[in-house]
Amino acid sequence: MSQTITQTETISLREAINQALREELERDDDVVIWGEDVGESGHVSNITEGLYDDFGAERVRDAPLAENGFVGAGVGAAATGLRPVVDIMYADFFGVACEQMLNQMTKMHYMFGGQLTVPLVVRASEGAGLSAAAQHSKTTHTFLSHMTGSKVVTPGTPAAAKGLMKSAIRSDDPVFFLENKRTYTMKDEVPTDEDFTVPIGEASVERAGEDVTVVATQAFVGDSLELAEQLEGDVSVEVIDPRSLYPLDHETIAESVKKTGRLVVADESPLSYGTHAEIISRVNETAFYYLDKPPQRVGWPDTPVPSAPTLENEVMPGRDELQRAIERIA
Amino acid sequence: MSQTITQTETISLREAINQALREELERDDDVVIWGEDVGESGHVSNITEGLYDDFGAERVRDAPLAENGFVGAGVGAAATGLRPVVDIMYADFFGVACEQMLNQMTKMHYMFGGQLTVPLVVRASEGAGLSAAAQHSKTTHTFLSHMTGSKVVTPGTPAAAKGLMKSAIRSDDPVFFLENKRTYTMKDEVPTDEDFTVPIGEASVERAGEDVTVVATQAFVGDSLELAEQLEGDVSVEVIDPRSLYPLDHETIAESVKKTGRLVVADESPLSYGTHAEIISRVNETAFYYLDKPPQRVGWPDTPVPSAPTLENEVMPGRDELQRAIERIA
Amino acid sequence: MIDSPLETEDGRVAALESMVKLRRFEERTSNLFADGEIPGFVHLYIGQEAVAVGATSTLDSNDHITSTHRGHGHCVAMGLDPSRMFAELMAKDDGFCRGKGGSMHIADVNAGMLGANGVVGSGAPIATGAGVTKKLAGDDSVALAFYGEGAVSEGQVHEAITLGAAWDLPVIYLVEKNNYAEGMPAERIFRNTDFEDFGDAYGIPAETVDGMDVVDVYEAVSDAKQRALEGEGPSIVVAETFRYNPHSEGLDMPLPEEELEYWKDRDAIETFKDELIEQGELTAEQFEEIEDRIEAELDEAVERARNGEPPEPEQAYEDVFTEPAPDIEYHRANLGRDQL
Amino acid sequence: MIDSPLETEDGRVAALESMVKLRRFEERTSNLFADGEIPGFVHLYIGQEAVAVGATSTLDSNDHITSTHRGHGHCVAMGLDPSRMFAELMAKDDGFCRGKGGSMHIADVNAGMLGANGVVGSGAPIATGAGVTKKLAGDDSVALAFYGEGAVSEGQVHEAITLGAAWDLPVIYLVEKNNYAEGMPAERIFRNTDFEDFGDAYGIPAETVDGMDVVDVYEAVSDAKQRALEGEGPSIVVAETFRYNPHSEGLDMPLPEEELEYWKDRDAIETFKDELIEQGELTAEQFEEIEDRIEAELDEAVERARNGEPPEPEQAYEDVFTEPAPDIEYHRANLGRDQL
Ligand SMILES: Cc1ncc(C[n+]2csc(CCOP(=O)(O)OP(=O)(O)O)c2C)c(N)n1
Ligand SMILES: Cc1ncc(C[n+]2csc(CCOP(=O)(O)OP(=O)(O)O)c2C)c(N)n1
Ligand SMILES: [Mg+2]
Ligand SMILES: [Mg+2]
Repeated sequence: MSQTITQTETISLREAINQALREELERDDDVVIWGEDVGESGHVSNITEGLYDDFGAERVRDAPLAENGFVGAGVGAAATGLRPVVDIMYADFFGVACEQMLNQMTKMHYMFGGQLTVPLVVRASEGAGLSAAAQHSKTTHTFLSHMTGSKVVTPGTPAAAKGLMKSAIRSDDPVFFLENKRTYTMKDEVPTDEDFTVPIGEASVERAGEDVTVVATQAFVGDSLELAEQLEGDVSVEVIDPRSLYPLDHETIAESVKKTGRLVVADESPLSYGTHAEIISRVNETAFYYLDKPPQRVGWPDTPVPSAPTLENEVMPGRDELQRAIERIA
Repeated sequence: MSQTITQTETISLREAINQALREELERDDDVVIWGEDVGESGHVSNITEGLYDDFGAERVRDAPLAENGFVGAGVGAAATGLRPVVDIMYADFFGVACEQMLNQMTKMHYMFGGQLTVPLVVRASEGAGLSAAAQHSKTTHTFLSHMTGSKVVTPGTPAAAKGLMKSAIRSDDPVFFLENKRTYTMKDEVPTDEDFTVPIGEASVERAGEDVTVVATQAFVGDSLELAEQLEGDVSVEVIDPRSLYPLDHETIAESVKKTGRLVVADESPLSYGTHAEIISRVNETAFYYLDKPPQRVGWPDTPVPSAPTLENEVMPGRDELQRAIERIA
Repeated sequence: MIDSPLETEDGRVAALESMVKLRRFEERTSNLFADGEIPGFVHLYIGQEAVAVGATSTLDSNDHITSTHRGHGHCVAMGLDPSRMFAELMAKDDGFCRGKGGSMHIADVNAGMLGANGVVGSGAPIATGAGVTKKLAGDDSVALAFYGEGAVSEGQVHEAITLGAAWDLPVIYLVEKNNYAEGMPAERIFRNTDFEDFGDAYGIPAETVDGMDVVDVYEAVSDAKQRALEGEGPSIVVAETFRYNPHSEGLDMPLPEEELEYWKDRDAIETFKDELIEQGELTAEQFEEIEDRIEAELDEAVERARNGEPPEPEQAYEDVFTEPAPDIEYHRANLGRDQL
Repeated sequence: MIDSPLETEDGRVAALESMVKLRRFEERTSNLFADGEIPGFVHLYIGQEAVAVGATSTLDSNDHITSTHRGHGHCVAMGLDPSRMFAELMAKDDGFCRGKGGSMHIADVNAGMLGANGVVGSGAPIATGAGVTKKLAGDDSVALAFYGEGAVSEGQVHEAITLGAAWDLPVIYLVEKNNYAEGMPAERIFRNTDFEDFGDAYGIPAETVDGMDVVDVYEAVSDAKQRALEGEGPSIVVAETFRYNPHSEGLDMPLPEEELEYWKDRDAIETFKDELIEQGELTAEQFEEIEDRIEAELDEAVERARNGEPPEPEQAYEDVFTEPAPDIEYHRANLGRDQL
């Protein structure tokens, strides 16, 4: 983190997002939240806990099951002056809200020649690991990053989550905010200063190293840091969390690869046409002659997500695959 | 093309698809077609011309404007014995049909442990060049190739279009069939044999060369072939049409790069997180030590598609960009 | 599907038995979940038994249903083997989906059960498509889509019914109105909760029935099926019911105590049992025998499932396609590779 | 938006004038398209003028509309500068979207016009969201969504109305029922084409009006607006009308001649003009003057647009974000690079 941090507290990523929402609701009356069960009855992932009680039904609003409708309403509200944060619960439901994301939210500013802005944040939780099967476990951040016309953030730490959510809400551009389910309980130091934000579009070198660059997203950030500690002595691993996938700060990544000559990209997306490939291509374009070994991808091997733990564990990429990938080129 | 071709005729890509549909409707009573205006009143791109008259309203069916509904109906019909070809007109409307593609069509066979098959083809036309702006000009094949659970084909020639459509309809797996608008009028030799098919998952070396491998999709296939002719003498260009993006025949591509040491990928998708990146990553994995120069990407530079010709021409990737990319590394 | 229709004494007793089985199945599921024997998200059907049983009692072996995230009841009512259902819930290889689906995706294609579905509303278009197959086959069968009242606002459900109506398909759209979508009462997310009013809009018959009364449900769905088979197209049936458990197991979203009491007083099983006893179609002893039989059957089913093996990890790579999947094998090999 | 409401003589004449302007605008558009001066897909509004003019005559400067692929009429009726509209159609930098939108995306945010929309149905959720802003602001304004009857089957429209109704929003959902969606007559794709029947289902008022009668449209929309401002939530208005041109210019999908004749006999402009003359609110000479003024204004508008410059190619990279877009510049530089 590049900022000078004065005071911090240790909270979970879930709490970090909740805090960010609360602070922004307080700071700016135009900030509103809606989605299914975000309000009175309580969010299924507790992200909006307490907000309904403190800000009321007009600002923290329960929505009918009508995702394209209420994401579209987010677009219309943003275009006319509000700053909505819309919750589509599981990222897999991207399917039912896709049109308003693909053709409206991310295109309006451009299609209308810059006449209006769409300061809308769409949130969802991503990822496998809960035996929730193919329709409640996907990652969608590669889709969203390929969409054109929006920013896409995927925090790997509580501090990044808080700082990026605040930046996302303050951004005049549409932002997709993707939270990995397995990171919700991750605890770490988070600045308490209400002015703390993390700029969208800056990668963070979470750990310096000399031998291998690991670009890791979401839960892989924690995994990589642990693994790096464990491998210390054998391999010196540099860990980079891009934090935002669009814009993608490839300079920081290229800088690192120029030093290490070796790249592993660890991200939970399906491997084919996944986030990994973009990062590898940027490095091919910016640091090709520095690459000593073939870049390695750690991700989901293109199956839908199965429910049984034996199956899910088999296909879910994790520390073992990451370690093998590092050792393969170290 | 690896098949021995006895007789051919010269037809357009549009006619090739129409022929394939007709032949399969004739061959198999389970084949049905539906979509908006595919029937009585005539398809906006003339793809289904004459089929309603010859096969009737039950097999060539006009649908209400309800894309998720009728793609989902395709899933249900396929799961119970039909082989539907569903037309969503412009690929941009993927947005309104996304849920049934993302979570049903491509997942059912897996989620149900292989109990049933979903022999469904979803067709759409892709691409810019008609001043039709951001909502009628997108490519979606990268999204679809990343989805897991379906095959994705993107023919670059009339022969491939016909042969792949027939294979798609006969496939027991769901297939997305993406036609580039600018290729509809492309004319070329197409085998007349009704048994002619093109296997899904085999790339085609459309032109042999020694110096640079160009992997080109859709309209870029024709562009690349023309350009290769023009550069002959200076640079010897090998042109490969992957034809299917999923499965992706990276062996044929790697084979070629091992010979040339140089790779250009030309595809109309937005560059970030696009099809190019996957092809480059596969080559990194399979032929890294053969690459003499950084692989080059030719694609859409991440803007939405603007309508004015001056703007669209500026951002639309074409022969100039391709030529520059080839010359950069040749 | 039970063998004889609800017009006969046998049919009625069979329906009662089926309802009891649904509930006992779910009680076991609840315990297994609490004990950590079932992973994933689990939504129980307890309270709504009359809907699944009444509706599926109208069906024949060539009919099809689509279901929801709350699908166990529909499965048991369609006659699916409870042991293979428990096996699926418990992530075993003997499960209907061989462990790939879990609670939200149990399917048994041979029984006409086209799957539970984790995306609210997505079953309705699929049932509609099954209706096209049936119409073209002309085989006198119907498709029935179950969905909750929360799904009424989903665009897909609207599209599916529009399609079914425009194409005159033999489909029944069955709304299980338990008045809550997760924690949200229907009144908070709908201005009008008389969902049968959509019938006029779509130009198809719609009827609201007492979803705690298995005969009432049966009759309305029978009528709808009759119309469908006569080529009159689809119908909507709204069944008013209630769920007794939280939205999903383990979730802390309690239902209002008073409302719960109101519905429990009208419990479908208790009411129907009392009615059958009163009418002399069943004795208390016979009912006990039925219960004992079901308990034994289900205990054995749990045991069998519990003793089953989980799927082999490698099976995760199968069934993505009907053919070998080269890209999957490619990535798998890369991930597993120790050296370049 | 015209200045004085249709209850006054001035208002009625202004409405007639506005309708004439819509038609003359589109006639020019048709010619310009035929002459190759307009690229892209172009859907004309000719025939439907009474709907746009009647509806927008109820609106004030803080109200908003969303429009469709067939949006020129809504734009002119909202008072958008025809010259900048032609400029957008002719791909000039002076166009409302500076050439980025074209026919299907003309917008003028200052005039409350939130854009034509190329995806059928997508405007309805957006208008609904504008309704949330209005409700929170409490500024006595409304949002109005125009859409064709073909859009009634789109899931999004259903979702938008459900939302507007549940949240009590000041929104008007206006169906322009011209009876065709591209080549498909409404009867082929809907079982019931009385779309006002959806009002009951959503629990909101719905009314069908003669879309060839500008006063009829005006009154129904006025009533709907009144209700919205009184906090009673949204309404549906169905306006029965017809388009005289093919679905889009250049497309070979002719409408049935007889049907066309029927509607042309009831032409909104002719009828209203005759009525005003008959009632002594207008003379034939005055009408001619109006026409001449409009012709002159539009000729000048075309000329101005024609003489404008196209946008600079580099502008294509602007307006994706409100901030500099590093990835776009990165790819752009790579594509344009001659050497490594
Ligand atoms: C498209 C979609 N949106 C949201 C969810 C999350 N979710 C699962 S069940 C449910 C409530 C469904 O309510 P209802 O349809 O009434 O069924 P019930 O749970 O009452 O049986 C919600 C919001 C989902 N699975 N799919
Ligand atoms: C979601 C979507 N589906 C299909 C289309 C293609 N399309 C454009 S206009 C149109 C017909 C629309 O009919 P209607 O809503 O009645 O409007 P009208 O053209 O009659 O004004 C269709 C099918 C589209 N633009 N968007
Ligand atoms: Mg419910
Ligand atoms: Mg119409």
